[in-house]
Amino acid sequence: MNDVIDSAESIDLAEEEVRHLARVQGELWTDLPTDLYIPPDALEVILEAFEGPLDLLLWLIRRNNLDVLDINMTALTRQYMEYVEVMRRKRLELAAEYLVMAAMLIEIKSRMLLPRPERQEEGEEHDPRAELVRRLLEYERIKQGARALDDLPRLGRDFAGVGAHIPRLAARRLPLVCGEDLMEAWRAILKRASMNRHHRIGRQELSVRERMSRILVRLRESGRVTFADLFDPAEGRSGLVVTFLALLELVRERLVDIVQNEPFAPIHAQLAAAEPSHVE
Amino acid sequence: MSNDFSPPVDAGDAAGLPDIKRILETVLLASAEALTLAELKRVFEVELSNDFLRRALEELRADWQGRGVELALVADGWRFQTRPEYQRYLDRLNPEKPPRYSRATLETLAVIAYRQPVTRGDIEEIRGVAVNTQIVKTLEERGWIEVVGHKEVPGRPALFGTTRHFLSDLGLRALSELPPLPELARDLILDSLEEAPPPTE
Amino acid sequence: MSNDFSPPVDAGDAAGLPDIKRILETVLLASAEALTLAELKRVFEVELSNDFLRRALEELRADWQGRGVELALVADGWRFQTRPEYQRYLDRLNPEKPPRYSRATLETLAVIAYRQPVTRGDIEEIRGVAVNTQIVKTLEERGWIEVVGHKEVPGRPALFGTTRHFLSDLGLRALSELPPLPELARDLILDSLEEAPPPTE
Repeated sequence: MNDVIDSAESIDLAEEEVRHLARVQGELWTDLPTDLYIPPDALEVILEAFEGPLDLLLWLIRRNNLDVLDINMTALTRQYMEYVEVMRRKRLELAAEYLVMAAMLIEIKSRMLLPRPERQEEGEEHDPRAELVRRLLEYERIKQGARALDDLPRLGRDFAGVGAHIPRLAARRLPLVCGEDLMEAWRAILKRASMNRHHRIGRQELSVRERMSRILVRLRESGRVTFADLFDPAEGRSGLVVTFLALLELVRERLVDIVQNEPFAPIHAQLAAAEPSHVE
Repeated sequence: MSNDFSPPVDAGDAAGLPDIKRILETVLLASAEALTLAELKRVFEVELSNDFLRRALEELRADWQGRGVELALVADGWRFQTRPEYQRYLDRLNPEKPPRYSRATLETLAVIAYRQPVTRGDIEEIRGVAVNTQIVKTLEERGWIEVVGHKEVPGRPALFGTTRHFLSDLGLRALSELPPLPELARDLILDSLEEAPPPTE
Repeated sequence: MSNDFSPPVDAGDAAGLPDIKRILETVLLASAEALTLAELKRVFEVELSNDFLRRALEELRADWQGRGVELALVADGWRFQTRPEYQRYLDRLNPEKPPRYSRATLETLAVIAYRQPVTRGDIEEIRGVAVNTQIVKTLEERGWIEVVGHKEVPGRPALFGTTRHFLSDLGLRALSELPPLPELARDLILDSLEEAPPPTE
């Protein structure tokens, strides 16, 4: 039995396969010989054309124009046994299923020869062939079902899926950060830092430090700015205080100079000049 | 209401049907897998109703009529796929042949598809031969069959069924869309073999 | 070119420009990789000139103007790709875990945020380790920090501060909206007790 995927094998009718394969063997058959003589070389090929005893039986029935519903058991059994005999002679590893089927056929045949016992189950007339016929018909239906499935358009064989490319660049995603991440990072730094250093950063101080950055940017862009211009009354009192504290801190850290050229002249803020002592 | 889509609540993201269709088109064209309605809903910031979305998809499907690519609804959801008539062009581009399945594989698949859930023993009974392990593995790897349970008999054998993916790969939405099995001389069998009627769907 | 493609013509494989465009569209949409002109030529039974093919591709590109997917000529050849504006919809469909910044990056950012304006030297002193140039560059490229001035000491080191963009990215109106930090001493006690309740202040 050829059970693995075989690209050369097709779902075609067994007969066609036999004929085709037999031609490959160099013999020009249009049908199997009625005397059931099988050239030894072709036997293996023929065996592989059948999927098992049911398949072989169906083929024999069709070939002999037997009525599947009124099988001539004598003819069928004789032919089947001849096949099995040849198979047994030539191929020792003949699948056990063929022998099981042989036994079944002989049993059916002998039961048909015997006079029927008076009391059958529930008085129904029982045809010993019934179970065989049921199995043959069920198998035939599945065979046709298999062919129908194979005929359906199949993804990868008869049609394809689509897949527009998703550009890598567009797919690049940036990490997300939230305030808690920063707090955690800061805590980690503090934990590593010396125990006796206390960093306490409150909301007030944060606004001051942020304002320090903004003032530096402004001074860099505009150069010298009048002190008053740094304050935006629209911000309200707390905003003004924050700006004032930021300026004080910037001066303390020597980042910004506050200059007044003469008394009562306008006060200006500007980026700190390099310390003369450091400019050699 | 035929065609009067009201604009979705608070545009924000998508101002109207044309935008929504274009977004659906983009997402579906970029997705290798079929997308369910629930997944497509997730794409939009605003909550769209299933009805509205379905209508937009149907319109989009109509927009693509007559192209080499079609919008299809399969078991796994909505997806764009090429039409079979264009396969020959794709084949020329990629001459590698997809695997063909042996009769044994296809018959095993057919038993599982049409008679599910079935055990290995059921498959062997119907086909009259032992089930090759490799075949089951092949079908599982393709994602077409899966173990759907265990039969409560000694040994608790696995029960196999087909997957949604199997239906989608065949362009189907449900098992009921499988080609029907032929009724082989059904009447005759019923008449003459009363104790063994053929299984009916 | 709207949508009026004529039906596919079998004869000669490709009867005219509309057919060829439709075939190109189908093949390109179905292909995971960009396709070169040579590969696209292989799709057609008849020999098409490079010029003709290029013209068809340019027309196809124009047809796709204004959609969420565009036909692009990249180094490897031609391919359909999504436009960046549609990335957010794709992202929502496929929510990946966003990448995270390293601890060193976050700490550097924290020092700049809480202690601005600071020099690199300040950051190193506070963190107790050297500042990686790449970290500063990353934060600058992100537009979160900027040089707000220079400290007038030898070497005139740059002073870093956070930007308005940083605030808006974090959803803050002002830096003072950052979570307030509890006192160090209290932190250490809490940490040693292994309780670490959220700091309240």
